Amino acid sequence: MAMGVNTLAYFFKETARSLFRNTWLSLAATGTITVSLLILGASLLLVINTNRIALDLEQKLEIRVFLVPNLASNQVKQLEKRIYLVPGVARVSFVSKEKAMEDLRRGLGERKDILAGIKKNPLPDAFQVKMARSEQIANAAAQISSLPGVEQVRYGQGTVEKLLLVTRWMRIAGIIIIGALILAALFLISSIIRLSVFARRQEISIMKVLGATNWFIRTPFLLEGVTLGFLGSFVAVVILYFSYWSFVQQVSMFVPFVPLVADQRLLFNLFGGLVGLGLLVGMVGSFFSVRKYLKV
Amino acid sequence: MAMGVNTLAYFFKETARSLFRNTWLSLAATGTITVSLLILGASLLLVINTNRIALDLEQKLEIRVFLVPNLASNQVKQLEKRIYLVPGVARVSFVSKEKAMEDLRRGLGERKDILAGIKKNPLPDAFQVKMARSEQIANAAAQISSLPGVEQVRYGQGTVEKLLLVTRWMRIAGIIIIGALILAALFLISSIIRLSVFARRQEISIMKVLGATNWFIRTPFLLEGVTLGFLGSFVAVVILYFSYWSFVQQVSMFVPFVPLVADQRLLFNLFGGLVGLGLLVGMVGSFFSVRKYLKV
Amino acid sequence: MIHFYHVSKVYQNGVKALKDVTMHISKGDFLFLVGPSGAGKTTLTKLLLREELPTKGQVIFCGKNVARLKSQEIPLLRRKIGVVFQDFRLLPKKTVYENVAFALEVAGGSRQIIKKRVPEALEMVGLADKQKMFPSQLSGGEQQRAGIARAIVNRPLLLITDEPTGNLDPKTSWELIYLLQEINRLGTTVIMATHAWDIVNALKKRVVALSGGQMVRDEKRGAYGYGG
Amino acid sequence: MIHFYHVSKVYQNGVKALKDVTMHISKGDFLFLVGPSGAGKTTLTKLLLREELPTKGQVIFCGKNVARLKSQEIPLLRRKIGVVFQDFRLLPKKTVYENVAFALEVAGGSRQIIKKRVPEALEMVGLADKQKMFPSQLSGGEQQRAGIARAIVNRPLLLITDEPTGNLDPKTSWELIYLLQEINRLGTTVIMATHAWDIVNALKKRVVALSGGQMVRDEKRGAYGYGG
Ligand SMILES: Nc1ncnc2c1ncn2[C@@H]1O[C@H](COP(=O)(O)OP(=O)(O)OP(=O)(O)O)[C@@H](O)[C@H]1O
Ligand SMILES: Nc1ncnc2c1ncn2[C@@H]1O[C@H](COP(=O)(O)OP(=O)(O)OP(=O)(O)O)[C@@H](O)[C@H]1O
Ligand SMILES: [Mg+2]
Ligand SMILES: [Mg+2]
Repeated sequence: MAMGVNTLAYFFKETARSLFRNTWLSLAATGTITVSLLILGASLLLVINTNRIALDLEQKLEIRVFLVPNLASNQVKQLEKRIYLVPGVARVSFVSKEKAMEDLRRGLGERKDILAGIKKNPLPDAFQVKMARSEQIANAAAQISSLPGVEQVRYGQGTVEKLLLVTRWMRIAGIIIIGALILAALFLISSIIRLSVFARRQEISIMKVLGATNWFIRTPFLLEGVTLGFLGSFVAVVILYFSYWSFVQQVSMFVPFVPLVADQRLLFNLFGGLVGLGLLVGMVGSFFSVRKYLKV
Repeated sequence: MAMGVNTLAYFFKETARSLFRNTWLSLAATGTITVSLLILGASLLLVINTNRIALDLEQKLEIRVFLVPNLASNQVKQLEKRIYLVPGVARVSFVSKEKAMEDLRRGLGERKDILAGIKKNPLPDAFQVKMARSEQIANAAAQISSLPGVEQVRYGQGTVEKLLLVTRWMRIAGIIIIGALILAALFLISSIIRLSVFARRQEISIMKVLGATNWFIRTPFLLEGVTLGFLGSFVAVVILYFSYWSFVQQVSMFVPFVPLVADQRLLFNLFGGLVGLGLLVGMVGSFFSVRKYLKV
Repeated sequence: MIHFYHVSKVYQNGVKALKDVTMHISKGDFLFLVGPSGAGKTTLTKLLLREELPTKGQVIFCGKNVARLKSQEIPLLRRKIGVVFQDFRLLPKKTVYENVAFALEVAGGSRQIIKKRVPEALEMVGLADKQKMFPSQLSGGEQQRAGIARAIVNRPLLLITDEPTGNLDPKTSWELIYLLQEINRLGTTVIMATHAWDIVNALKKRVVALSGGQMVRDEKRGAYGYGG
Repeated sequence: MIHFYHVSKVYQNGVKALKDVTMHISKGDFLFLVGPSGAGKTTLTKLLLREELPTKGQVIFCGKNVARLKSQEIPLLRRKIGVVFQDFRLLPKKTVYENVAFALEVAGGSRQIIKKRVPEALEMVGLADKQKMFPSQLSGGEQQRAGIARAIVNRPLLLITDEPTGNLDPKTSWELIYLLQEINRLGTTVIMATHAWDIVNALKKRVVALSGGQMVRDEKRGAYGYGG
């Protein structure tokens, strides 16, 4: 569409006027966008952090590989290399039986007198294996146990499976929740925009009959939608930003061992995405709402 | 207000007509109520279940009370009674040193050979104490440790505090989230209702000038608000009910060790409360929205 | 029945719509309100309906100061007055029948009364065959007649008609005038704000003329005109 | 310039608003459209504006079949036609000035043109002092005149005025008629649907009469009337 300077000026003047003369509509729409995106954003942060905590727990998982007694040191080296080749293994470290006894003693704490009567160290040498992908822990353990020189493999069978099940469930639930919330936000925002256009359908039909093109009528509505979308999502993001940081601070003060996401880059992307979503829904919502009344 | 049968009939006719002739408004309002209450209800269920899981973890906490060696059996009885009197204690059970050795042996599993060289059982007799209120565990432990006949008290110092901090934090966060979500739902629902009344402000002012009393104008709007509130919240509750039960089933199948709330009575109250909230907001929202345009 | 004492009306934006109007209307009067566009005719009727409050002076209706009515008395006042609005003010979501019935429902009319009187009123204005249509489906004159039917259906004490023939052809206009005279003969006071000089001149009824907010003429058996 | 060939219009609810109307209007004509309330006058103008489509027959404007216009041609058609709507159709959120300016903005008029022509048009209809008011703050006649100013401001090829004097006093009505005649003399075709028999009779212009949707009369220098 060819567009003169006059038309462009008209669009901006028109958008500003409409926003101010329909104060109430503007406020309701902005508020709805803010509330919807606040809920969405807060849930996203919740899901991201739950995932982060789950990952943290998973990363504490390890496989303990007990060796056949009296293995030659080159056999041990050989075995270490082979363990590295097992899919999913990230790090392997050797734990001598002396070190293991030490650990056991420390673990028993004040009851370590139990071990007083023992002369010969009955514990075996072992490898401590960290996984890169914790889901593969059971498979890796099975493979490692069949390697030569391995007597036994231990990784908290049972408990680990439980933990992994729970974290996997939480991830799936998180995706479903976020998906549903995005749909909900879209519905709420587009409802309020459609209703605010509906309240002005008469005006649209008058404009139409005076010879205004569809784009001429639509553009101020689109700009209005974009402005409301931006304002609404901006307010949401500012609120989210400050409450999340004060939340992170509170947590780091009172429950410091709970690992929260405080990665500026990630948060920046997240907040940017929310603003983008607000803009987009505002624009697309206005587009389709107006279209409905343009068929005159 | 005295009200004839005619007026009453008018109100119902009027409400039904308005709902059907403003199909679009009715759908948007119902949808908004449904979505808002779905989010609120789902979050309530989430918070309730997190609390339940936290409680479950807390209930697994216990204090182990080690006794001075060679205590007379009446002294042990005496001590048990005194422990019962400590605030917050729910249950006390005696663990003899033989039983303790047995447990230790079982705990060491295949490494129980370590204990082979030990002739005399070095472990003390002990009480295992369950708490009614887990927050009091540290206090109770301190009190118990000062009782005569107690050598030492152990309750997973450190870890337990962490767990309790986290669960307390989650409870506070849950209350804040639910409070915020209730406000959000109120805002969203009342916005959509206000906007749908706004779209009909002209009609209200015409009715006013024709000599309709405020109540005469308002009642159909109130009934409409109640109907929309009921429909919207009913749909929300039905969706919640079925998805929650299928969720509970999935969980009990795949992660059976996670305890979920499946108490029919509690859920009934919860869902009833949601419907009540929908009705109330629909009615109160309509009341105030209409009032704004009644001042003609 | 109606008294205006030194009534002035200044709208919020400073427009002086009425200036020191004093006038009396007795029960059973038939009064033409004439004057150029913007003279204050509609404003005068709005004061009677308490749609607007006078800035100065008193408007008395049936012995009561309209501005001092308690809020629950206002609907009662309005039900005594039938109004044909210049801009019709039909309820867009109601059919013609429902629009007319509404004036009765507001006053708590029984179903039998509604079923009897609404078709009667529609018949009088010639809209019997359009009763199921919505206002947006009517021609300008038909909308105006629907408004007239609504104003007369509950047999008001006072009938205010603001430019009731603006969208009507001469024949229909005269039928309406006969109808208003008939209603007037049965005891209803009628105020008709109009620009239809031919009708005013033919009827030789009382004429009150406004110009620029001032009352410039009040004649018992007058003709159309407002000096200047 | 305008041709109606056997045009019929049946509304969705079955009302037959126009029946087999054939009529030609040349450039520069001044035409009165008369007929009783509900005769189909407004419907006829709606067909020209393509607000409604004919059920049968063709409406030709400037050589083009209005019903067959592509959707991007419709705004161009409408900008060539100035319309005073029977129900005014002013934009409620715009002031009088903005309402009139809108007709120019729609057509992409420059700021200078707007600044020059809008006050001119408001002056012509006598609304210069009300330009900052919103439609809801105007009297009936003032709203009507705002609609007239909007219709003439972009100097259309065709001017359709639907009952333009319904809310105007005789003096203002005649001023408007002189204005329309002046505009007509400058080359604009004028169609005026009206019930003002005195004006029609005095002007002795072309009169087309509709009744019950049928064209019952088309006279070069006619008087008011529609047979029956
Ligand atoms: N709500 C309002 N706010 C501000 N000014 C108003 C309002 N209503 C009317 N006016 C102004 O008051 C004056 C009188 O208006 P009113 O409607 O009473 O005129 P009228 O005699 O009915 O004219 P008409 O014959 O054109 O209907 C006009 O100049 C108008 O602009
Ligand atoms: N949108 C519509 N839907 C259904 N019927 C309609 C619609 N618009 C008009 N009509 C009917 O079509 C007929 C002609 O209407 P039209 O508005 O053309 O009359 P008119 O000649 O302009 O009358 P008036 O002088 O009263 O304005 C009327 O009977 C009316 O009820
Ligand atoms: Mg008026
Ligand atoms: Mg018409």
